[in-house]
Amino acid sequence: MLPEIQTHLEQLKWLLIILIALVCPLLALMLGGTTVSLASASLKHRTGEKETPPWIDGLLRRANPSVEHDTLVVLTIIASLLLFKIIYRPQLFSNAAWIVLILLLTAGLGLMVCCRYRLVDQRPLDRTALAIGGAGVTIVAACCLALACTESILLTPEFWPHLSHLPYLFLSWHGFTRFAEFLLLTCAITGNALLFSTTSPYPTSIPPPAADCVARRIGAGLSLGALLLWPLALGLEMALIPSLAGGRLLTALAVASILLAAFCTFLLGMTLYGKIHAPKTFFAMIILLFWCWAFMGHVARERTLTPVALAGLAVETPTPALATEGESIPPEVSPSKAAKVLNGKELFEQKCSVCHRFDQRVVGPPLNSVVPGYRSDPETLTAFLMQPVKRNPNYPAMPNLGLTADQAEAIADYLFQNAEP
Amino acid sequence: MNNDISAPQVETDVLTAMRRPGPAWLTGLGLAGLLFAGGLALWAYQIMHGMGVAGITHPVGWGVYITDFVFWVGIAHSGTLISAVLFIFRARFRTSFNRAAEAMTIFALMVAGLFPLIHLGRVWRFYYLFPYPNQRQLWVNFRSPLIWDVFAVSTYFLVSLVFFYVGLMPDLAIAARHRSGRAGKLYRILSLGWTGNLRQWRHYGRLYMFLAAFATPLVASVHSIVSWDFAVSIIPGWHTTIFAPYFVAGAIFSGTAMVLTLVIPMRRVLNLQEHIPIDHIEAIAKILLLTSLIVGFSYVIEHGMAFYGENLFEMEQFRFRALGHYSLLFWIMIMCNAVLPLLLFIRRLRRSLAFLFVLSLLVNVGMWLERFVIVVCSLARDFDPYNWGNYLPSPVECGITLGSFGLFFAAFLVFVKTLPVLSITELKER
Amino acid sequence: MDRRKFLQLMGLVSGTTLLSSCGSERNQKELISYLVPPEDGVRPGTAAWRVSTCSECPAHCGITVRLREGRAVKLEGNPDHPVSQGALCMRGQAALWRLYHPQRLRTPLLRTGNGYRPIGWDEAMKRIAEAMTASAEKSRTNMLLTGSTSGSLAALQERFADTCRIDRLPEFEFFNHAALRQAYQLLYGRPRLPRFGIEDADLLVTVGADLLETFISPVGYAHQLSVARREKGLQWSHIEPHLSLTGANADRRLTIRPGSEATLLLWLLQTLAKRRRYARRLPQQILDALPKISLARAMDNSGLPGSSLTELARSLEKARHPLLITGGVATAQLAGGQVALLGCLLQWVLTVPWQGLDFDRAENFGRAGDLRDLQQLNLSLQNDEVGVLIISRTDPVRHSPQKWRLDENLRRARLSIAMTDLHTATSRTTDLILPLTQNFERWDDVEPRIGIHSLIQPAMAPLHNTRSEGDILLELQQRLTGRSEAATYEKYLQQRWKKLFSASQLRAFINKGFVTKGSPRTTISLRTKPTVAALRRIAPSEPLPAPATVITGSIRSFDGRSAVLPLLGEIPDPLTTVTHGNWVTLSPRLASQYGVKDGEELRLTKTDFAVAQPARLQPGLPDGIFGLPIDSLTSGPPGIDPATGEALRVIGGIKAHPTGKHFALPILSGSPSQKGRGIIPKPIHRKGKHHAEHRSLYPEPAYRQYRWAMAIDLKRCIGCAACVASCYVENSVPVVGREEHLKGREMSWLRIEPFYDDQGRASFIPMLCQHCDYAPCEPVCPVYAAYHNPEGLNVQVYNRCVGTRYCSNNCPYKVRRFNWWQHKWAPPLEKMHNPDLAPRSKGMMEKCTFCIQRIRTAHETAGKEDRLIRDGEVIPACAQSCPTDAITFGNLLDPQSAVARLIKTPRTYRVFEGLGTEPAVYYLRPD
Amino acid sequence: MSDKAPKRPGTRLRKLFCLAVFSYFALLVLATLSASLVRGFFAPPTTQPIAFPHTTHADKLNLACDFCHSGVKQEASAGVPALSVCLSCHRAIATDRPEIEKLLGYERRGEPVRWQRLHNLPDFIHFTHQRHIQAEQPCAACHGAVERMLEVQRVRSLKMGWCISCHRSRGAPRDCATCHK
Repeated sequence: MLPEIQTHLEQLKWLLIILIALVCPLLALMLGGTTVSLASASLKHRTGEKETPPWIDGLLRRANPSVEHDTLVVLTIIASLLLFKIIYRPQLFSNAAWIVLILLLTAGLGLMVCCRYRLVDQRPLDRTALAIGGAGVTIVAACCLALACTESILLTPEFWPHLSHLPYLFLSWHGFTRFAEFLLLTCAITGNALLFSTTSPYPTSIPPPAADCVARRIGAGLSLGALLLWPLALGLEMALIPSLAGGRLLTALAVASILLAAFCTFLLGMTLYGKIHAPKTFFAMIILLFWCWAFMGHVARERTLTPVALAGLAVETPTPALATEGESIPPEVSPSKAAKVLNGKELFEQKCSVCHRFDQRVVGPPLNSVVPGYRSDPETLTAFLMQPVKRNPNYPAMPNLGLTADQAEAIADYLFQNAEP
Repeated sequence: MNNDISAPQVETDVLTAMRRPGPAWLTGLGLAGLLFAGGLALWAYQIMHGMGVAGITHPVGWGVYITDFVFWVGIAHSGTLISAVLFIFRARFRTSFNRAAEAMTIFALMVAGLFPLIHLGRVWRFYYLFPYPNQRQLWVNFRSPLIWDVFAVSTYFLVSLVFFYVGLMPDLAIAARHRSGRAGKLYRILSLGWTGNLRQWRHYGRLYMFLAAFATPLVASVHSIVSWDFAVSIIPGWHTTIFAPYFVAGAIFSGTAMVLTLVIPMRRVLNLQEHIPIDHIEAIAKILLLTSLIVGFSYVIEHGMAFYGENLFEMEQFRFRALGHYSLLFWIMIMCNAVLPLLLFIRRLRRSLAFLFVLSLLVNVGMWLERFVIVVCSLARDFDPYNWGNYLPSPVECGITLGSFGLFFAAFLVFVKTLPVLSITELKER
Repeated sequence: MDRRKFLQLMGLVSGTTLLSSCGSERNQKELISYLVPPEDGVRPGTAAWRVSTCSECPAHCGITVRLREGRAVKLEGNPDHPVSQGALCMRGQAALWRLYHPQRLRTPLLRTGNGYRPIGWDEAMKRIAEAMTASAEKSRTNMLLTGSTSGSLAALQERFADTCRIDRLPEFEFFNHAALRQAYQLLYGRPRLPRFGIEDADLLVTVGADLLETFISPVGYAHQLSVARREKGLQWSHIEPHLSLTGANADRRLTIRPGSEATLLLWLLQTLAKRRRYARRLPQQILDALPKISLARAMDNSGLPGSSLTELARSLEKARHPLLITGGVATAQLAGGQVALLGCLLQWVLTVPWQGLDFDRAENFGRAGDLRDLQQLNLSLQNDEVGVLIISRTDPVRHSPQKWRLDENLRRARLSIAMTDLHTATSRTTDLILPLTQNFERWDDVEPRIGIHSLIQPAMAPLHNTRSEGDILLELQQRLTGRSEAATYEKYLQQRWKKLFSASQLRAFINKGFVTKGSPRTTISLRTKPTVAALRRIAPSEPLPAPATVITGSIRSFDGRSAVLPLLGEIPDPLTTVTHGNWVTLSPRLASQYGVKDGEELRLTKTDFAVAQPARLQPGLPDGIFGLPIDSLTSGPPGIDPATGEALRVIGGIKAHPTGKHFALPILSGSPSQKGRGIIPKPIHRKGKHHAEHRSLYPEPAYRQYRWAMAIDLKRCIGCAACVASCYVENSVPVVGREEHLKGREMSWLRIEPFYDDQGRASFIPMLCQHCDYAPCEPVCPVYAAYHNPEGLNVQVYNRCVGTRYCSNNCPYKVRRFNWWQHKWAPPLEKMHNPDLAPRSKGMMEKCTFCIQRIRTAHETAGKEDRLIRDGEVIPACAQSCPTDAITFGNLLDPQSAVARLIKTPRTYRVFEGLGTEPAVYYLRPD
Repeated sequence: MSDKAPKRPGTRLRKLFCLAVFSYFALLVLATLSASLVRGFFAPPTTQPIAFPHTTHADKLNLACDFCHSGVKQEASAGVPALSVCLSCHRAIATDRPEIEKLLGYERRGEPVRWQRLHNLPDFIHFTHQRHIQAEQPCAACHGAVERMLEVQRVRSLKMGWCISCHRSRGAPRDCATCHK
């Protein structure tokens, strides 16, 4: 891990959150829009050119507002994935797996984009185009599921060492709930797009053309359904979230986003009844839901990936220094610290002075009475320091401080110097 | 067939059956509901205090609950038989019974589905029985017949539900036309926008034929699996290969008997005499006679094989059934299932409604006793004579059994008042 | 004073602290630290063992107590204890139920009207002291009546009696073998019961002595019998008027008419005396004094055919080490004295040459009295001569005839005191009750046989505010005489032990639990003059008129003292399989005469004796006999034999009539006969039709290191159900009570199934989970709760079980038990739970697991030393407690293991082998 | 929802619809809160009778785990140190601190310290530290970096799935009777 990344980790994490919060709505919009347009195109294809009902064309028109920003979306997605990989657990997945995931995602997006270009040109879609579009959508959805499961597996560090042996641990109910939440948000944002991107301003006294009416009804249905299901998904996520990740903050965020969804529904109700027309605020609300969703993921990760929880995981392959606050986690328990300065005095101060004094008894015996006994052969004192054995019954057993040979050597020399003969 | 009745006349007759419920219907529903509530209360009592309140004991680990389960799954088989198998055979008389039989199937399966939960010792761990992916990385034991039951009964329930609903759609549309206001709106929604144009009829025909073909093997498979609950064990009296056909025949037998029990009074109360002619009822009676002969033959086979094979355990088991502690129940079973139905050979009796109604009640009593005798006698006297013991059903068990009958009849009464009891469309075709 | 300080005083530093609370399993929420770290032993999670002695009956078998977290959880026999050699009977195993009994007396109780008021110890002591001093002035004598006492407590009682002017009455036990002791007194001048050398005998003839149930030391005899049968080829014939468990296990059982034992023994003595070899052993006067009796008279008197009599006499002559023991029912009747005398004379003729009798290691009934002493006490009570009467650890009211009305007379004493741990018939009538500390809460020592000192050591701190008898006596002595032997009973014990034992003996005494001190070898000699006088007094006796009733001792409650323990009520009586109730047995033919079936009440009456109990049909019981277990006697024995003081237990001329009342009798056996199914294949295996060689469709089970299996030798099994009690305590199996047994819902994981053939011969088979290779219960369990583990065990995972009960239905052996209820353990019984086992809630199936907790501990110790488990390292609770070593457990894959060798013997078979379940429990045919 | 101009009867329906949506959301908020409550997110952190800092003992003083938890190498339960083990040092060291006062108070009253148990397994489970130490499992594998924790907290789910995964990937026995009593 490059030292620079170590130091600015906090800022990098915030950058990642912002990127995710940005990318997800766009990705959702793309995914939702493509699906709707594919569906309507296939309906059109099915019912033959001539008597396609007008509302299908209306749908087609609405679902592809603008294609230019697709390339921008693809790039930001790749960037956020790379950043995610850098920040979190490079070793959790082998680099190869992560690159494959990125390639798959880009391939999926690419397929979707090229299919949308065909739709924009209003050229009738033949069967292969539909297949490409479908494939694209499924690949992207699969990658999103994989990402959701990654987000979930990140919250259970206890399974990391066993992932290579038992790959099925990667899938988890919590992962699926996160993916379901992403789909709900996609429906919400797509529904919103269909509902509000009308050619004619809404509401108007004159009834809008029939085509828009059907599209608007589908849009309203989609977003209303998504918003109503959203609290269920969050409740489920709170029930399924790994024990380490849960917490009051996370619950507060969940409740906040439920209230937000309630407010959105209220807004939607008002719009449907023609009381207000505020596409911008509605859209902002959906984006806010995305941010809440992404931020919950971040909070959960922060609560879980504390150095305390990450200790002692990879037993066989000692993990390279994990990228957390610059401290390296000791591979095994008996904490034999890197040998500090080979100075007997400092070692004595730091380790022995707690229980021993030279002149009087603290916990252990006074050193002046004990050390002279070893003057004849210093080796036994060093050996004793490394493996203390209880000799004198009326003193508590001396704990084994796990001293290395040279540490014991240094302390022994210091003792010989300072104890009276 | 009396085809002098005009089409609108059929509609009005069937739909008048669905008008505002009379006091008789209300008392019937109240009584059935009361029984069912009593059953639920007793079940809660049993969960609170433990399985000890039931009469089941050490050698006889299963008792009235499993008997009820097999009994209700048996009843459910008539629906599939009449609606699917007879549809494939183009039997004319099917239209008088198929709607009632399918409804009966669904309600019987709902009741049957409860009993595997009621007989569980720790019912609050019922989710261990379903193969959902869990953090314990444990699956269910797919070799256990109890797990096969879970799949078989739920599949059967879904297929019957779909079959019943598909059959119902055209009739709902007709009902929607005749009703106004809120009820009409509800029927219109339920009929999924059925307008009756040619294209819809084409789809409907094809779908109905497919469903009938798909449901037919269910008649044989579901109750064979239920019989394998006993056949895969090594208990004398259970471990016989005849069990699958024996139970399927028994199921159809008790199913058709229950159809008769329900249709005969319904015919008179809702005065649908012209639509359910005596000839059709006679046809059902012939099925009853056929299955009774098969069941009678199975009894003979069972006892014969035991004494022919000279297996010590089997011989004692069947001697005990005939002459032991439960011999009275055994002989009532023989009487009701094999001897009385022979009277159906007499044409006059086959056509007399009173006789058929009484006979159908007796047949169902006989079939309940048959399952009781199989389950309890085999467990009471099996291998080690030290463990021989007897079983006496406890009030809790009887209460829950009556509760199950309550649920079934309550559901059927509600069905009679809310949905057309006969298939109007098919009556018109006739 | 806790154990460590006590031992330090004794100069022996070993053992552990006695802290009671640490990490108790109940509330898992807390980790409770020690104050002082234990050196060894009582650490959370590991078991400690403490040697002690059982005092459920006067045999005093040696035991070791298993401690977990400072609680006694299991008793096991002390492996090298001279009395019991590592085994324990059913009552011994159930002794823990007495320690944790919910109705145990907790404080001293003073009678107020007909109720009791708890009072403090000082007030109780003050009252007793005042009463004793007051009664001295009013010329009333204070008396101390105790049960069989030995060792230091007997010595203290002696000192207490001398210093505090209190008469020490002869000890009262219902089974006091008075006739035998008087016979030995008469013949050899030694009023002691000798130790019978059964393990060296090659022929044993027992007349009425129920060796395996209640005669002197049942566990010891069972062990000696199995050793003699194994190594010396012992032939054993038992002579009795009725059917007892001892009779059922003898090689030959001769049923004689009740009351004809004297003539039979006389005839035997006379025929043997004809042979020169035996005549030499008897002086001529005795030979002449023998009354003459012809074979014909002996035959019609005893009801035995001539051939069996002559055959018995010839076998006695042929045997090199014959041994004849009389006692029990034979000597507890009107002619009991003669039977005892003739039996002992025959013993002298047959046994003395090869030292079959050992008077130096005699049983410790030295100070035992008999019912005549009790009658004397009753008389002195009636004419108000008694001041303070202390009754300790005995129940005279229950065991004295009704007509004496001992309970009313007790009230005439100035102050009657009962010292007991649980209410008895006597304690309900006394003025003051003092609760005694239990066996596992006090220091003491006992002397079961002369020279054998056996230690009683506390396993845990006393549960309630109780005191030991020694402390009570010392405090009384202190209050009365101002001076006491020692401040506390422990100090008294220390002084006495220091005097009695050398340092090394003392160390062995504390660690091994017993010490055998040598005692001078003495030879016994026949005193001819009193013998001749006694022989002359023998009048020819006629057998008792039929129908007669025989009052039998019960293996489940000894003389009724253990009936109060719920576990012993739960375990069925081996012969009748009746639990939780009383009954009278009669033969099926007699029952059809009276027209009674199981459970219908039968009233037996004779002059002033009347008993009404539900009838129980007993195949193998002779026709004219009613068998009455001791617990069924609601009103004490019918009378006493004035000559010997024994309670009459055989009464002739009984009138019986059914009363028409019906009792629901909880009988666990579905049928007494095997119905030809070859569960115990007697010589005629089922009709000879053998199954084809068994071929299985299933794959061969792949066991790698272990395949646990068990071999049960039905020749050795005597049906004493010690294994059943041991299994109950080890696995905390719940006791469910009478109503559940009536419904057939017993919970025992292991049961003894008695089967009778058409001649009424009984044979017993312990039936437990067979841990089959292709277990029928495993494929049918929907949730993998019944599961086959790689070591061949059929494991029952309790918290996975959903309770469909299909496994129990599909098991051909029906050994699986279902928890119908949430079984509640009345406090403090829940302390007895074995923490190595999960508590089972309602709705769970449970069964024998081959003591998987012991297998797991063995795996852990073997894992620590990185080796396989050695043969014999894992002993299930049932195998450990069996007095005759009938059950062997081990690893089938290790050819050297005991179980693998046993399985190769020709007698091996498996129950229901034809079903193809491949069980892991191999039985060895009894013939 | 017909989008025609709202008619009189529609308002009653609309009020009903709002009420339904409002109660639905309120219900779901409660459901989420109760789910978190059940999961113990709102449970107050367990307060130990004495605030024992592992950081100073295990980290600064570098004491090995089995110095206090002596049971871990020999038998099933690791156990907590006896009071005398603490007092062997703290009779002399840092006796002015309030926590040590509490410790000495316990010793004076002769009352054992009742530590709140965090790694709590159900009572039908048999877990031996000894076999896991013998299999060279570091303490941190199941308890996390305890020497870093001022206040000990549980960092592993201790659920069956996790134990099974570890046993599967390390080839340890997965026979039910290994863990189920």
